[in-house]
Amino acid sequence: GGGGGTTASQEPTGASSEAPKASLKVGLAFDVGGRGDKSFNDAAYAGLEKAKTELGAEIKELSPSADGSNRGDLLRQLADAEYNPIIGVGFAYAEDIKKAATEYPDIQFAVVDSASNAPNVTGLLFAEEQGSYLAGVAAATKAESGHVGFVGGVESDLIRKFEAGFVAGVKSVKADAKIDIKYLTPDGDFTGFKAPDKGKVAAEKMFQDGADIVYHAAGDSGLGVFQAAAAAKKKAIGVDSDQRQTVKETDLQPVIMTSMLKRVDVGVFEFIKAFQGGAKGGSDVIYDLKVDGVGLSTTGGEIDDIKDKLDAAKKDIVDGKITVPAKP
Amino acid sequence: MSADTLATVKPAVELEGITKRFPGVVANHDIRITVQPGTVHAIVGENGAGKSTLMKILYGMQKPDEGTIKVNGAEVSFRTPSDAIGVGIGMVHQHFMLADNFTVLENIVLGAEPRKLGTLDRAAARRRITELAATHGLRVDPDKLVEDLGVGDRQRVEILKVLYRGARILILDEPTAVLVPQEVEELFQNLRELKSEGLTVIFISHKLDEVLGIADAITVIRRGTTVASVNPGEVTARQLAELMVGSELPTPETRESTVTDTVALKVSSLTVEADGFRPVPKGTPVSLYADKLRQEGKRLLLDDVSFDIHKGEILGIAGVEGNGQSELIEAVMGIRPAHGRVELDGRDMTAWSTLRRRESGIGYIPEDRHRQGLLLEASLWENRILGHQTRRPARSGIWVDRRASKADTERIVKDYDVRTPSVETLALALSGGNQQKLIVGREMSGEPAFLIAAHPTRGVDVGAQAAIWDHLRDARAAGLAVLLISADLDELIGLSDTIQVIYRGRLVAALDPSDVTPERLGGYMTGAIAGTEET
Amino acid sequence: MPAGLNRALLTVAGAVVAILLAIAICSVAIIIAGGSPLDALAAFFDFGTSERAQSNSIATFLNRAVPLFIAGLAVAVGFRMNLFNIGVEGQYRIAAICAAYVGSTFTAPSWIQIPVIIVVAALAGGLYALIPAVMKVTRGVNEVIATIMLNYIAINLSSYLVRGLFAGERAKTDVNVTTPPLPDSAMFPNLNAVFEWFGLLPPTREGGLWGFLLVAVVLGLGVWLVLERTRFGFNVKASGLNAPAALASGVNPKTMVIAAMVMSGAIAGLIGLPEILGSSGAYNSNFTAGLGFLGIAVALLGRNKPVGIAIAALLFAFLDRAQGALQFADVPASVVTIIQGAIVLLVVMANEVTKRIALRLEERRAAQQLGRNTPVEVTA
Amino acid sequence: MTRVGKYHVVLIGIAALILLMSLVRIVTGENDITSSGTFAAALLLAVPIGLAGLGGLWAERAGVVNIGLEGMMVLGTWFAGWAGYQWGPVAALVAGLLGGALGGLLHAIATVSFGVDHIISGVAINLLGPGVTRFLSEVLYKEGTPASDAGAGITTSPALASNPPEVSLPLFSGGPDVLGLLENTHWFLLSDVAGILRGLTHGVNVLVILAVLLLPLTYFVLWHTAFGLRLRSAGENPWAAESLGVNVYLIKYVAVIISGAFAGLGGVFLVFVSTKYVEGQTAGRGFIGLAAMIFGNWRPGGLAAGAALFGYADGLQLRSSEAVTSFFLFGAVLLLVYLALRIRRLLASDQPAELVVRGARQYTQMGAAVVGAALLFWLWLTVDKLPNEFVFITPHVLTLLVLLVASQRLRMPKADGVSYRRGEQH
Ligand SMILES: Nc1ncnc2c1ncn2[C@@H]1O[C@H](COP(=O)(O)OP(=O)(O)OP(=O)(O)O)[C@@H](O)[C@H]1O
Ligand SMILES: Nc1ncnc2c1ncn2[C@@H]1O[C@H](COP(=O)(O)OP(=O)(O)OP(=O)(O)O)[C@@H](O)[C@H]1O
Ligand SMILES: [Mg+2]
Ligand SMILES: [Mg+2]
Repeated sequence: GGGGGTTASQEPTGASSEAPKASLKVGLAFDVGGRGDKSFNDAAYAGLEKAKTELGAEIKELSPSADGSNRGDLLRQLADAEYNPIIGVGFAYAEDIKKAATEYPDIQFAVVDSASNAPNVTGLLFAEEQGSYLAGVAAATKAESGHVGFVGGVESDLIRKFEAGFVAGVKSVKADAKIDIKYLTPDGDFTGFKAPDKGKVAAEKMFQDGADIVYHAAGDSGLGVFQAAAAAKKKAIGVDSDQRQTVKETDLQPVIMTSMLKRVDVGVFEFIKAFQGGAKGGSDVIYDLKVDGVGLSTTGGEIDDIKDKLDAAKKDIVDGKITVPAKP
Repeated sequence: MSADTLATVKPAVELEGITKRFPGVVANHDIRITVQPGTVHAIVGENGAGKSTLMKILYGMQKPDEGTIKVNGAEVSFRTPSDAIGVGIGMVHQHFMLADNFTVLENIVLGAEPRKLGTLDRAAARRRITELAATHGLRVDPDKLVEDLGVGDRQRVEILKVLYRGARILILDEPTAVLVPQEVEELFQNLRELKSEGLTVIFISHKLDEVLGIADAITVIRRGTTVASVNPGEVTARQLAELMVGSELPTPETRESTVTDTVALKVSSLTVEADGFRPVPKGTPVSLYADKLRQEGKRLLLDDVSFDIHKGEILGIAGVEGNGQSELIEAVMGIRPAHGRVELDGRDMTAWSTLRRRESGIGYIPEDRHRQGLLLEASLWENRILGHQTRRPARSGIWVDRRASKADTERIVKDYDVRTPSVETLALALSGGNQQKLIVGREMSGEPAFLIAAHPTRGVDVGAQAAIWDHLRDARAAGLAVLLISADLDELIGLSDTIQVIYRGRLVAALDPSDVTPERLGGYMTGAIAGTEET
Repeated sequence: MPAGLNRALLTVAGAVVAILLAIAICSVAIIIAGGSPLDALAAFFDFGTSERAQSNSIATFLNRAVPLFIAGLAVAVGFRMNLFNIGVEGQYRIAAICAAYVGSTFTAPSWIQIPVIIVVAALAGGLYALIPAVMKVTRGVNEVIATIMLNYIAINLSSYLVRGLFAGERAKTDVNVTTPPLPDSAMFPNLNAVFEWFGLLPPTREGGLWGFLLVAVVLGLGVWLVLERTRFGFNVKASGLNAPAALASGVNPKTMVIAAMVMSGAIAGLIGLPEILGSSGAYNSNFTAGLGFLGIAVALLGRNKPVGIAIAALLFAFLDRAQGALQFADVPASVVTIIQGAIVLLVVMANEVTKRIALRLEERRAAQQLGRNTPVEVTA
Repeated sequence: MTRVGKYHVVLIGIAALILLMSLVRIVTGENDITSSGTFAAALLLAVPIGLAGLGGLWAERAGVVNIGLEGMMVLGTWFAGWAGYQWGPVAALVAGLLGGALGGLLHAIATVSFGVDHIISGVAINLLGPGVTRFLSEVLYKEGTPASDAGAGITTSPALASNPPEVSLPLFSGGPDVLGLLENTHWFLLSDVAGILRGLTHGVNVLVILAVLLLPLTYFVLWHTAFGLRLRSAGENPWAAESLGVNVYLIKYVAVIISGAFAGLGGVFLVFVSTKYVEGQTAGRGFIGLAAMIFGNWRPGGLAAGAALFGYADGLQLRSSEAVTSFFLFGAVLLLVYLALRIRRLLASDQPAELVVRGARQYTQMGAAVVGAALLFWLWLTVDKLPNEFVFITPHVLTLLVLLVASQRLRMPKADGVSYRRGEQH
């Protein structure tokens, strides 16, 4: 695996053999948008809920205010209410977790998408670039024109990771492929994740110019990308969850060739489970291809025919033959 | 529109025991007035006597607290002006009620629009207005924007508004305050015509001569209540004034000259273009430049205006409103950029800011006190500071000297008889006359070298008028130079040492006030008499 | 003066009724949502059970009020002159990033370092506000449009800067962008001692009670002095009440527009500092946005006067603090926003109503004092 | 007479602009400058802004400042999403309209009946809109609700039950698509005009047609009916209107409610495009709409121009970052045209030498124009890709530049923002 942390031990092993323990109180603070975003936050919640049913945890989840100014306070309120462990969802929690961790040294924290920065903090990192690499391989292989696109919601470093992996994946198949890249808003203006209309305009242009497949990492704006693909009778690649399943519009489902999965639910659940097993923080757990923390969805079976190629690429990455860049 | 048969027997309007209280003031108390149909009925009274309030009640704009109103013998109760309009009452307000950005036509038809297929039928409206204008001798261009009109035209639009709605009872609240004698005469001609058609007119004015000239009956209101009903044939203006205030009618006349040889203010070739200020090319004399502009067909608001005012002299500027007076005083104050040169006590102040001009001793009584003279929502002592921000007693260093300002405001309140509960009262709570006295007091403080007095007594009652005139005269005797602009020709003739007439932005005549009549002056002002007459 | 006292009492009564009404409206909403209004009410006053939690909650509450108060002041300065500075949002962002960066480039004793950072922030905010001001006085561009556009430009500019020119070091895996960290001497000492005076446990939250609170208080006093007691303040007031009269009195409207806008921008520049100098120590991805817009509400609720703004800021902060507590009580946290909106609207409505009631009362008094035929003048 | 003249000037201006765009397109090779895709995107992005602006226009023409457009728009999006997933687009339209109108009603109650400062009320509505909708989502869309099963989350509604119809101009932009063929030839001018026309007519949402029609309709109602005259009089001089028996309160209520409804309609449009409500999808468009209205001098035509400018620039930057750099060339050419006009005026003057206005100011202005043109030209030659942050702000910078260049003679309704009370004149 890439990076210097330990790698998650193994796949979740189904129902836990341990008896539910009432003493496990897990607190979780969402990123802006909060629970019910059908995406990142909900994935984290799925992991939490699994911990509730499978590990018998008592859970509490809080959403920050619209401007996110109270992230740190949510963590403290959870800590004061004696929740342990506490999980912050999203890289924006990095600093706040660090501070809370020093204030509450007896509590274990985890932060999604950011590295550990204190002895009692576990960083839950995802190798989005690796998953995106596979998406790139799939796109380049499937695109007959040798022309693909990427739509990013907000030009933050996190989303640029997706871009970097995707570009590398495409180039690995077709070095001369044409890749259109467009972001919707600058870093700091998060409306780019909530602008299906802009996503549609950007993707439309790519399809008009001849792109066959467009990959998006644009939150709700991805909906516009799917619409553009449907209108152009072309394909798109979803992100985070298996969007062919989560998107309810039947006319849009068929255009979603595959989705780049980011198993935040797995990360959250595994962390809680490890905590229960007595694990301590201070290091990062990297959810990469090796542990299937990222990957491609296969619903619809559209990439079944190139499975070999994808598996080969995956193997190369897992084996360290290919190092996927995390920055464009 | 046949005349109401009842109107010939029943009084057109009967007001019985009308009482109206405002917070802090009882504006009307037990007012009784009977207006006979087909007459001009004048109502006179001091500022703040309650005339406008009474008329607003009659027009449904305000509800009386007590009392009854009968129109043509039937008791009525108005909720809104449309109820009053419904029974044939129309009102021309003391302050114009016109939307500046609308055309004359739009202003007239508003609320009573002719429609065709759901749209505004402008053609029909235009026809109707032209017809009305022709029959009543009220010249207007229906498609002009009201903001481009002079006051006389606006007054006509207001009257047309009322006639357009077929009103049989007209209320005119101080319609002549802004008109020149010719225009007043024209208006009166119109009123007489209306009267002969059987219309009833209720007429309010502070100009008692006018009242005596037009009215068939007069009601005097003092401090909110009716004190007398008189027959114009049986009283003189003086007696009327005494009824109003219990004091003698003052006169602005002063003949002994205090004019000195020293020039206080020297204005040369002041020129203002209508469409924005562009600097004169270097080295070109302003007169030459003005010629060029005139040849290019540019409209000049001020056209090469030059004059001197000596210490101890009052220079009166006569002119129909809208002929460049506003531009002249604003140019002298430095509020409006202009070509030409202005000197004060020999110092060229053309490039000075308004502030510097004020600091060097220019006082300014603006023509519209609400627009340029007061902060209505601020206290009296804060209003005292206005225009004196950088001078004692208002300032000390970067701070406002509140104590000294209040003390000095007390002085003004006392010296100028400003009727107010305290200097902390908001300016808007004062009646117009008292507001004006405060402004005059403020502008006279700090011993100005030169004073611009635009309509210093407009809308002010006779008592206050006399006091303001006295103050002006005293200051003049002490060497103050005054530029006086007034629509009240008696005031102009009585106070001025010299009169200049302004017409279309040019000074067209210089007259000696001692041998000019208001009528002749009016002739120059309206352009009826041309040419320059030196004295 | 009994009339004045009456009016003051009425105003307070009106505000109380308005707040009660806002609470009632939200209670209905909460009941509809299946929650319990009483639990919600308890949540607002639930500052935690342990002493430590309480201190932290108090600090959180006051820390939130500080930037809101400064934002309110910034907006109010413009409003006093009828200038609508919607651009506070952009001004404080630009100011924050410039100040954070400049502060990180050198190390000096605190008494030099901190003032320099504050001055840089004020300068940057003022300069950014100068743009719409100059556009207004030279080209007549409406400041509302200009500042709306400049807000977007500010977001982009700061995003560009924090990634490029002003970027700081960060871990390879860290996707947070940030300016270089400020030296310790730039961190504003906290006010935790205050808690000890009251015999409370000092807050343990990072940053504690932000010392910038003191700067805000001084700023409030300063703004009050400038607006209420100086010639400049008089000119601002005059221009706001009656622009033509101010012009005729010798006030230069162009200078005033520029001065008021720049002053507003300079104050706005300080909005981001409590957070940066109090705890974050850099401008980074977590920078709190949106305070400029909240500042408009705070300023208006506080009637553009420093004392009123302080009360409004405290009220907003008090409500905001409860976001977490409400969720513990299973009440949707969005009721906070609803209460805030409802309070703004209802308090000003109540204000208008009480003003009218006061007038009517005076009217009645006037009627009682009515002499025979003389109108009665009563002190207003 | 004069009206016809003005109309011609506008037409000539548009023609000149298209010519210039065509030139720049040929020189830079950036086909997106006039492509149908860009204009379709421009339309898509301009419509919600235009509708919000139209809402602002109705309120402000009646004398009520409406800074609460954003909040009303948010209400529009939520209600459209909520009704739309259950009963389809028509219900979405009606519900969005009503949602916005509800915001308008609140604003009217506060400002008209209670005499509250218009800005305060608007700001409160901007707080309430997102607050109330978030609350409703938390209640109605939470897990386990039927909506949630249909695909709702707290930040999104389920998708519309069916999509609103889209239409094209038969023959030209639909069917054989004559305009499309013409556009793809990339001929000078001809293709540009074809592209523009195709963009504006191909696959257009019915709501776009409705929105565009609302502009002339607004103009007609406000300037050519009795009701419009009364409405505008409430914004110019409500006391005059009152004194003529006009029910100013009623007029203001109607105007502000319509204002809210239009802002809500803008929200409906956003929902139609996204096929669902997405929290935060208005993204400040209410404010941009307000800006467009001021930009347009409180007139429907000007407002449309403002919204179109913004939509075009936004569409262009979304489609092609490279095309944005061609604005440098565009600016340089415009400056050259300006210079040519100035020089011609100087030379053609037949006045005596000493009367020709030739101040230092003139020369500095012309000098600045030369420098500016050279700088822009140099930028165009050297910069091939702007940082994205500078691409994103294209519409905002362009709006500011146009405002700076166009001489501003804004005239807002005289009694706009004034708190009016019956019988109390000030
Ligand atoms: N809307 C109002 N609210 C409070 N006080 C008012 C109001 N209108 C008039 N007043 C007061 O009522 C009194 C009578 O005012 P009114 O306007 O009727 O006087 P007037 O006779 O018309 O005076 P003028 O000659 O100056 O026009 C004044 O003291 C005035 O201040
Ligand atoms: N709502 C009000 N509250 C308090 N005072 C008022 C109000 N409306 C009018 N007034 C006062 O009533 C007086 C009479 O008002 P009016 O409308 O007749 O005009 P005015 O400006 O006073 O004219 P004039 O100078 O002839 O008195 C004014 O002095 C004004 O200050
Ligand atoms: Mg009066
Ligand atoms: Mg009057």
